[in-house]
Amino acid sequence: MTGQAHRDPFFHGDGITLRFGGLTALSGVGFHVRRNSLQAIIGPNGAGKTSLFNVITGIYRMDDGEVHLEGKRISGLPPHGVARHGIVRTFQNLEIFTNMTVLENVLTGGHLLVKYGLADFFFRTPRFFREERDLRERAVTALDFVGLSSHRNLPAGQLPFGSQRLLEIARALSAEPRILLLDEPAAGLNMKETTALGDLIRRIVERGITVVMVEHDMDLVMRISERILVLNYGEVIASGTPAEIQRDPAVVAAYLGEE
Amino acid sequence: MTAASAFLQYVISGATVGSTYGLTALGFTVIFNTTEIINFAQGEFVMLGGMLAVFALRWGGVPLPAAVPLAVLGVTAIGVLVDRLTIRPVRGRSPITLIIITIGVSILLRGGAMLLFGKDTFPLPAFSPGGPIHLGGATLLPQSLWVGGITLLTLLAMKFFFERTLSGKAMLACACDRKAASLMGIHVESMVTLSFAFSAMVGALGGVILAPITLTSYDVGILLGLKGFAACILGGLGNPFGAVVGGVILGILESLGAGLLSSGYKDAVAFVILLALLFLRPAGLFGSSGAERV
Amino acid sequence: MRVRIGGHVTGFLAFAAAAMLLPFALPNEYYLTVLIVGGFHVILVIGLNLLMGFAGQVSLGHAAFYGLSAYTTGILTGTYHWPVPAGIAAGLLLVTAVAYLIGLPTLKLRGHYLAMGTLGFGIIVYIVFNEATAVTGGPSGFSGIPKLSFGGRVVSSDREYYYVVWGAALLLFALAQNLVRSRVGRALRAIHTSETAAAVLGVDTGRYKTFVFVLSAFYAAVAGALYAHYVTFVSPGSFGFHTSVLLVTMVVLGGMASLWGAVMGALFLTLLPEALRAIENFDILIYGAILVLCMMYLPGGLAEGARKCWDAARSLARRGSAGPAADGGGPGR
Amino acid sequence: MKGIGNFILGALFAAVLVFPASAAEPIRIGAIFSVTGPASFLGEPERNTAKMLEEDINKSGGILGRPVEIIVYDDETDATKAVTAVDRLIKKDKVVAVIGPSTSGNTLAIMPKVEEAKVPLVSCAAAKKIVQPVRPYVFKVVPSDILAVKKIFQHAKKAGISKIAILTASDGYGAGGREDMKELAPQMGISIVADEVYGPKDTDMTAQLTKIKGTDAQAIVCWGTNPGPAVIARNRVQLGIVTPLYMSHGVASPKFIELAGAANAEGILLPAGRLISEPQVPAGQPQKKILAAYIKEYEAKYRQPVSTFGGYAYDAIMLVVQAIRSAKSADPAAIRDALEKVRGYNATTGEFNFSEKDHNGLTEEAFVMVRITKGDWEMLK
Repeated sequence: MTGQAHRDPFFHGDGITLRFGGLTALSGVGFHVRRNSLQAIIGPNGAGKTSLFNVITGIYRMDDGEVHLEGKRISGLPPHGVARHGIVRTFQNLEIFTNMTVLENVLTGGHLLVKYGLADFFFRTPRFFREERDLRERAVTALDFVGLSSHRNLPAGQLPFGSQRLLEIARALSAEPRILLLDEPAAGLNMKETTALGDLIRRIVERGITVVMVEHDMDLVMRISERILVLNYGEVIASGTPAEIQRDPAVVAAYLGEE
Repeated sequence: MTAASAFLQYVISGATVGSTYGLTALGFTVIFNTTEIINFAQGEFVMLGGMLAVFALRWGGVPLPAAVPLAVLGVTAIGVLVDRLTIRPVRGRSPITLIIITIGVSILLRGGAMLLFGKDTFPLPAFSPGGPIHLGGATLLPQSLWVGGITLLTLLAMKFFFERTLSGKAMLACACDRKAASLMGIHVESMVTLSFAFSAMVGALGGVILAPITLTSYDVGILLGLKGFAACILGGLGNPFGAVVGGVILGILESLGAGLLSSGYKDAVAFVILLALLFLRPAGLFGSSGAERV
Repeated sequence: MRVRIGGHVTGFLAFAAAAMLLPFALPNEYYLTVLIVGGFHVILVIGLNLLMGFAGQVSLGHAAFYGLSAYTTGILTGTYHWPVPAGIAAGLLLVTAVAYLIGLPTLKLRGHYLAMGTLGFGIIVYIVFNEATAVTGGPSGFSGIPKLSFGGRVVSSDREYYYVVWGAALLLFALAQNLVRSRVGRALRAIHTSETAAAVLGVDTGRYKTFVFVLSAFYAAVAGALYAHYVTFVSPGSFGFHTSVLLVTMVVLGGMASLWGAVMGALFLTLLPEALRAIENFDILIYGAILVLCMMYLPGGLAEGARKCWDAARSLARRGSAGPAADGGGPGR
Repeated sequence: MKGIGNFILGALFAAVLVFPASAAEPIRIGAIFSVTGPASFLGEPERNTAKMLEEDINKSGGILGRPVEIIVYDDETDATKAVTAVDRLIKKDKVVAVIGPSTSGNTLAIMPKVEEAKVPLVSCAAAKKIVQPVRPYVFKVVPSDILAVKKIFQHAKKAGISKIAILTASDGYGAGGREDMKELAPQMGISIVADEVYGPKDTDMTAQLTKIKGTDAQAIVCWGTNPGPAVIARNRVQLGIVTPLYMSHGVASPKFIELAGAANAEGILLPAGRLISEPQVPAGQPQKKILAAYIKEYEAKYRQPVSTFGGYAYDAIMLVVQAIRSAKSADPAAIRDALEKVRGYNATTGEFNFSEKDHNGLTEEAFVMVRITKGDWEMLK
């Protein structure tokens, strides 16, 4: 780990271990992410990439290790607790709310930003209208940001696959997260969509959101990520800039097998 | 009547009634394994088993050894009809909608039986004559041996079918992923019809072997359906072995509850224990609680 | 800040007006009784629809909450002569508490296991009604419950009771509509499709599921209290497994995740048996057949059927007044 | 092919109902029976009897020159449905009197409605609470269970029995019997050593009987209606229990013997109305003529043996018809007053003597003890 990461440990995890019965999905994984950066996580299938996301967001309970955000410990919290600290994720195989419209999906994303209570929504107080209107504006902006605002009243289930991916990102953005975890956002997209996705992710980072992306599409990873973490069989085998990673023998071996 | 023989008596009679809960639960499992539907008309298949046998005797004058298989075949045909007329046309609908359809079907079957066979209760002669058998202070009807034997045979047949035959595996595949199964060349719709036929057959078998002990009428299906569903859950949904064992355990729990605690609260006792087990093992005794794959 | 009157508000006001004027259009008071019972079912089914249709948590034991409230207020006002409002309040409180306690462990279960958990709870409560003879009057029920009264003023006539019941139903419908069109409503629907995704967005799914479970039990309790002081008699048979299944059928037949569907489903399955009453013997067959056919050919329930008719009518009307060229716009056009 | 008979019959009635062909304004009598649901075996014979009597009365010129229409509704053994049914009868069909319901629970549910509307109700249910305290507009034709209990206890005392076990169904009928037995036993020097309950639809009672076998009970009294008691009779023989077994008048029908099997029913004692033991009723007995006529016509028309419950409907309807004739008016209040003045009226259940204080009008004479021997009823003196 290069020294530079230690000076600003915005978001970091140490010694993360996760076991499913006999199988060890993650052992002793550590990571450091600088504020407002774009970190990618790569590794062959089954390396534990998604498990790491599941552990960070509290869907799985880690057997050992800790995760800190700006000094505050967030490991051990349930998913909705982790979300309160501004960490939101998308899913590898799309978990959009098909029983709602595109706009309603994104409104749900902003769930934590609205504070009105029982009395407000039951008796329609001015606070309810005000907060709902603000949320609605934020949702429309998030949809504009990903270019879906024209489909806002369509049932989410009717969107084509590529747009559903963008919807999930828009939904995450409307929560105004500090850290956005993207789980294989480019999976199933064609060349044109992947390039557009790369620009979108850059624009997200420029908005001040730290992005951590699990991804297989090497062109995309190498093109837009500032640092890369490589996992294999649940262990970290390399970490560094795209250039360093491309030359790292351990990574080449893991991916291409021994010469 | 020592306490021990009383206890043995509770267990024996509990196991006998429990076996029918098990057979009904097996019927639930077969359909659940193929379609993820809980078939609320399962209790009616059990009722029709007993009633068709009774009326094959009365109207058709058919002797018992012929009436029983005839009844089971008849109900199997009804099972296929139910699938063809109500479930197949609405393939792929959400499980809750299909469950309500099976509720409608159970009302139809019950109403039809009431109109055709009337509202009275009917006895069915025992399969083999002879008085009760004495076993360590407790007594057992010969018919209970038939109940235990047939239940065991059916369970083994079901386990063999699901684990060792191709169509058995095909049926399981349909439940896991309908699209993938059809891509593998499995004709999903006929598998579902087969599952309804099997569950109707198993249910009718349960109805026919129990009728000589407990009499039958057009509305015995409701309580049996309820207990069969509970047995299914107790054993772990989708697990044939769990279904039958769950049924027998439920029957014994009820019998012990009545004998040792209070006969009025016997069903309550059985359900309290069932719920406690459910809270401890949310996927039933033998069910596998798969972690949610995200 | 111009508050845009949503289509849903005008729809609600129209329905409310119709409900208030209906008694004057009825040929005789028998229909009032049927509509009062329909009102109980509407309140029950709105609550259950929030739980099942919106949040996706099936409950096969909701008649127990309906019964617990009816018995509590019945016994407190009948045996212990509490004033009626106090009896009702006690019933509502008890049901809310019981629902909370039952909800915590039960809602950890999913799908068919949750159905079994609620089913088991419903049966246990039914057995207690049957067996605790000293308190509940046992299987032949409990009579002598006083009529509904507020501060000395007794609601005696069916017509007055109709307005009390449908007043409550309309108020609870409006509250449900406000709930559904808020962040809580969206959170519940999110839980229905993917609990994990909802949790990741900050929805405390456990707390929300318990909230909607307790709320739907509260709705059932209101219906139970109104039932007890109308029939002035309660018996276990009215609150057993059969009733819980009927309520679930009303929700699904009416249309999941649709409050209008809840109203339609409840009224349809209350009026249908009454209409079939004249046909002896076959009414049960026709009832079963209608249920199966509706579920087969109206996947979204009566609500979807109504919406389709509404859209068709509107497009027909629009085409009719669209312009001189249109030749009356037959539906086939 | 009797099931099919019902089928066609139902269609016929549906048609008849739709086209009532009568000139003068018919006298409408309402009836609520549990034709479906758990108590359906009560409601079916009651409805059949009502339809039969409607035809007979109209064939013999109706009442006061006007035809009679008996409108029967099925409450499906559900209290809420009974309430909507009674409102439909009173407010929509404008009936002059209401017969039924079949169960005690549903009767209690609709009593407030009939009192409010001042329309006389003649219930076919047994519970004492229906006529205690006496309500002006509520009558009952079924002899109170306590009279049957008294008959059983008298017989048991004569046989030197002082310790009994009771096994009752957890439904309206069973709970009523249990209450009366627990009330009357101490008064007659009998102690209840076991108090067990079973579910009306339960299919196995060996646990309860095994528990009773462990007590020093000298007799078992089972209070319930089919199929429970038949299963109990079978379980008793299976467990080799020889303690004498008393049943309630609820099972007083040939159906019970058929279900239990003659061997298992051997020696069972029960109080029965005269309807069931009619063949052994001496010729001179006042009810003999009515019983014979009712049985002959019912069994010819429906090809089913008569049941005690059908007899209750017969008595209730004939009492109302009798009251209309003696009051010479179909006004509900007049019918009520006439009903209260009924004295010495012989019907299938017994001799009715109503009064302001007694709206049941029967004594334990309505019952006679019978023993089941070789599959048939034997009347005990």
